[in-house]
Amino acid sequence: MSEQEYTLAELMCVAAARAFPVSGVVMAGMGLPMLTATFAKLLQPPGIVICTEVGAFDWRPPPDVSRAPVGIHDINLNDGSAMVSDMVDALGTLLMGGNVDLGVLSAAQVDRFGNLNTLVLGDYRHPERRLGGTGGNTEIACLAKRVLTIMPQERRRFVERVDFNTSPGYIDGPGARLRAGLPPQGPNAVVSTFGVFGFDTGDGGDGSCEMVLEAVFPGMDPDIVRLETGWPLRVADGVAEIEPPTAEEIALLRRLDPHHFYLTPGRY
Amino acid sequence: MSEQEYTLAELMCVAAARAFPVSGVVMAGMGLPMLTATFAKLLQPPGIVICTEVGAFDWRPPPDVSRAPVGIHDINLNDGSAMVSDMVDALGTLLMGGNVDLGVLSAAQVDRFGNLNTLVLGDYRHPERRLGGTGGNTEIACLAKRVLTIMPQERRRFVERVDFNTSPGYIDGPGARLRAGLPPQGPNAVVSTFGVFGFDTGDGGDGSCEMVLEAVFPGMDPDIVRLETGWPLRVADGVAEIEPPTAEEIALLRRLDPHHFYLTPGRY
Amino acid sequence: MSASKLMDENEAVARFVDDGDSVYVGYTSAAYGLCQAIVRAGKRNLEAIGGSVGPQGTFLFMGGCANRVRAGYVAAALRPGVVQEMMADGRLRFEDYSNQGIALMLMAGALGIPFIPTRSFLGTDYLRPEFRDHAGGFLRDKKWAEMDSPFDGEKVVLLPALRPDVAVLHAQRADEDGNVQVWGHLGDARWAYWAARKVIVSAEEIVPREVIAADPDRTVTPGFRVSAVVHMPWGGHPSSLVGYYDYDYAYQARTMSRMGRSMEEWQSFADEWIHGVRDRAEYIDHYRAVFGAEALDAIAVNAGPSPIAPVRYGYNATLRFRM
Amino acid sequence: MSASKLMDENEAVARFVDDGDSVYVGYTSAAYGLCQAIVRAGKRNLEAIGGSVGPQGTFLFMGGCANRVRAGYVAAALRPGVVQEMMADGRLRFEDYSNQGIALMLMAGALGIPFIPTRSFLGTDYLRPEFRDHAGGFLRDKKWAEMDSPFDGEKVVLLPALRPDVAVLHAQRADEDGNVQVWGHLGDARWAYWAARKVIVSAEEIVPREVIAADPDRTVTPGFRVSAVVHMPWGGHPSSLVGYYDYDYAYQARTMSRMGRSMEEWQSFADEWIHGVRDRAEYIDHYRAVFGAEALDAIAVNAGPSPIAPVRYGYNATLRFRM
Repeated sequence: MSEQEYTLAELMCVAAARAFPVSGVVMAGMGLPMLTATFAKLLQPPGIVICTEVGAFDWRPPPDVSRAPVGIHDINLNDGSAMVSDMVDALGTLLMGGNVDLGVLSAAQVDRFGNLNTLVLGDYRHPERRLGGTGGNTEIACLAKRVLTIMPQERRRFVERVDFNTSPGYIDGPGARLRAGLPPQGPNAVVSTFGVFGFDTGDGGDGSCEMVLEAVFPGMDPDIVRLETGWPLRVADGVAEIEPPTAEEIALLRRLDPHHFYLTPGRY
Repeated sequence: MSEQEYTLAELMCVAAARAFPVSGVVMAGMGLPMLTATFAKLLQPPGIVICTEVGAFDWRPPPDVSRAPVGIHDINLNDGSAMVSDMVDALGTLLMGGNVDLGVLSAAQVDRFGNLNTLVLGDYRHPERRLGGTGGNTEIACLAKRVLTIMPQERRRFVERVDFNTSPGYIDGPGARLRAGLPPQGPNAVVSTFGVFGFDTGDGGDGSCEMVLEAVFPGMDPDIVRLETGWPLRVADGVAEIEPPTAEEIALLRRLDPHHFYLTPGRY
Repeated sequence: MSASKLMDENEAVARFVDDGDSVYVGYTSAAYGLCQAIVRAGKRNLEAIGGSVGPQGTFLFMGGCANRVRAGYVAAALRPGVVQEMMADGRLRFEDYSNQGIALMLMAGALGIPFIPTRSFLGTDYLRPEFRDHAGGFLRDKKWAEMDSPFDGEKVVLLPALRPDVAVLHAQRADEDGNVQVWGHLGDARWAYWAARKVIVSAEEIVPREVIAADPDRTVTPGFRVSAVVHMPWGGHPSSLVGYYDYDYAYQARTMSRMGRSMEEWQSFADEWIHGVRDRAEYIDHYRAVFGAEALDAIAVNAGPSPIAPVRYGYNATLRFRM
Repeated sequence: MSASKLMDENEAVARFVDDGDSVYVGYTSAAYGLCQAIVRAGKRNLEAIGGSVGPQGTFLFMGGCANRVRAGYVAAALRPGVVQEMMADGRLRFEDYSNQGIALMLMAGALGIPFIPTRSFLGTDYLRPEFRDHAGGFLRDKKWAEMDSPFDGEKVVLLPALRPDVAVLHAQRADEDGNVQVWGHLGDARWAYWAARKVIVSAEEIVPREVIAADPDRTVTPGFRVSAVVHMPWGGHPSSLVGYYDYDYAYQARTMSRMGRSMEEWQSFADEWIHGVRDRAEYIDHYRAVFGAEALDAIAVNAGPSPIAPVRYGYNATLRFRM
């Protein structure tokens, strides 16, 4: 497909879905993460198990599903789930119990070490702007085995250090999660409006833990990505270019968002 | 009814049921307590709410109920319950949350201050005899607002101090429950094979907290009760004599125990 | 049992919501009709509680009823507007937790234990003391504590138990004793039912106890813990209720999207949809008058499963004990 | 999703019960057929766990499979016999808790938190240090701890989280992915399903996923946490299963009442009812051969309610977002 035929939001979903593991328990937050999880589940081999923090377990969208869930409270999540229960079962038992393989999140800010901010811009005590809040973002970042973050990229969103770390990535570098009492995490990824980032965790977890640009969207120049990143961004050797979405992928995505709730052109 | 027409176990059930409050949440242990609770619920105004530690809430025995539950796991407790759930809801949320007005228990030993022992006879580390264990007896004694204990009386069972305090009554006297971190309790009662006992908690909870014989079964001499009590038993002034069971009470009790599971003649 | 707990929403709020109460409002069992009754009754000095506090909580903030919020997510604060201003200038005090945090705190409250440990929040800025004791807060050193497990040395955050004075919840069905049945994903409402000292439930349907008792696994709280039951069809509108109706996004976009921007916009909304009606029945009448008699059909359920295999709660009534 | 988890009980035990494992056996979802398969397989050095450990646990003690027990009630110790002797002479080590204690400990294990507070046990002799560190025990300072709440100074007992290596449970129905549905009072099994690292379920019926997904509130654990599913009619016999069969007291009185008195009595029982059959199907065949083809009718359910009002998990598939 040529660039004109899909939006940036669609491209982000496709790139993020391709970054999904082939199998495992996925817990996705509201917005593009939930849409992406639904999309990935319909595209991929059946090993992805979708669960929500509100209490749906192993949701399998019916083949003719009329929409991806609008948020995590959508009552259509009861149709196709093997179990429905409550938030303690989901965020307590499932997540805290160590059963979530991938968390899919969004945030207002991300930093060099993959920490997220969902709460406030500026100083918490005298903020420039208050946000809705973290919801389940904090615990998914704390306790999921790996995290994929989907968010638009701007210099004020990709910052050296988040204004308020609601959702720990690698905190301030190697070993910090263990020192804080958290389980290790990763490999993680960020999908922005420009491309896909990984983290230098090394093979044995002994890397620098900082974000690295691994692939860019079609036609995107890594130097532009650097410009919209608030720290000296590392770019992987031989940075790849993402394959454009296929017509089938875009058709499926649009079917899942019939009212352009997520994919409004120009939203990103 | 004359004495020959009912057994001691039947008399205990009747006396215990009469000691029930008119309304409130009741949690009864297995054995005579569960039978008594069922019996009381069918006899009395409808304010008694029966719940079990296994997870039945507001069980109302159908008018034609074929048997009282044989133990607290009896699956007939699902017929007539407004809710069924699990043990954390029952012993955690309901009981620990402060919602149980009366616990009905049994035990191998009781002492002067109403403490119970359900675990072991003799020293715990080198016991004369090991018992089945406390089940939910401990938490009901710790956390129910009042406790009614039904158990046969012998000198080796009514002891100055229980061999192992599994289930606190007033521990070692006034103020001891609060010092231990427990909510206050009472008024409590014990129904034995000889009569009915209360505790001297005083009007404002400032009594001696010791067990007092308040009423005896028909024809029973308080001196006999003293003989089968392992400490100098206080007897209330003007100790009453329990009214014999009515023919209707005995008929209902026997209908609830059609196989003499609890009420085997000679068992007590 | 006791006398029927059935009453209308205005009586339920008058009797069981007191000025100063902390009120669980939540998200998934959103009791829009009850929250609107609270605004109509002019209750004051309330605290709104929920893992997430949905737009029905916005009514309480904008309506001057609630001046405190304890939540992981506040829909009213999502976009710039009056609630953000209230949080900045101290008119609305707040304590930020998370969905899991509030859910666990409600569970601890229900369990009657003073706190519950979590491994969430570790490594975050929530634990920085200067943020715990922020000027807009109201919990200070009652907000959380940290400790190492005495069993394995593992770090945990202790969250204090939370027992709302009252919970307002919307449900599929209840009986007049207050036994409530809910199905579908429950969010943190499952523990709010048990944690709150007073529980007010609005339900789409009032059914005989026999319906409840024939499927007791669906009951989420026994009636003796419930203070009031309100028969209220469409009581969750414009939120959704599994098996009854879906989100009314169109209504939200048309009537509610601007209500948080200014007090004037709020007053306009409230005059029409809260103060302009006596109860939820009139609200629905008004809805039909404005949008057409058939407009609610657009959100009625038209897909989704129902049980296709029976269950039975059977036992043997003629059981013998010996062969 | 993955390949079917259906297998027979002997394969399930061979693959998922390892010597040395701690095994939740419990009381209300008593998996008699699975426990008998464990005895047949000759597993060793197991620990039996449950708020109460029912007579199926007795099989594990008498059969030489389990040499540790962590429970609030041990049916095998109720009357004098071999198990009381084993507890006295150290062959069976034990840690005494209570029903609530074990239930909360399983919940803490499921929640992934290292401990949970309770107000039970306060004022009891369980908390005396000389009883905590008793010679027959195996937990010592990992058994419990005491502390004052940092929020209100209230005393609590901290109980350590409990994650059994494996849980064996009997259920009404499951699908081949391991999604399990149970109804009726659940005891501590509700949290054992979530706490155990491996879960083996025997079920009266294996149903298609569609049956499960049409009533997802009845599911007690999602299939991805389940290791093996065994189709096993009468798998809970001689215990009861809501909706299927009641306690077989007559069988228990006739065959099991003496099995704990001596190893000879045990061997006689085990030779006939455990080692003498290959699986639960043969056990039931043998039952019928001994007691008559119709004998099981005496415990079949013949009373009790079924749901009398429908529920629906519906939503709106044609929902519009703007008017």
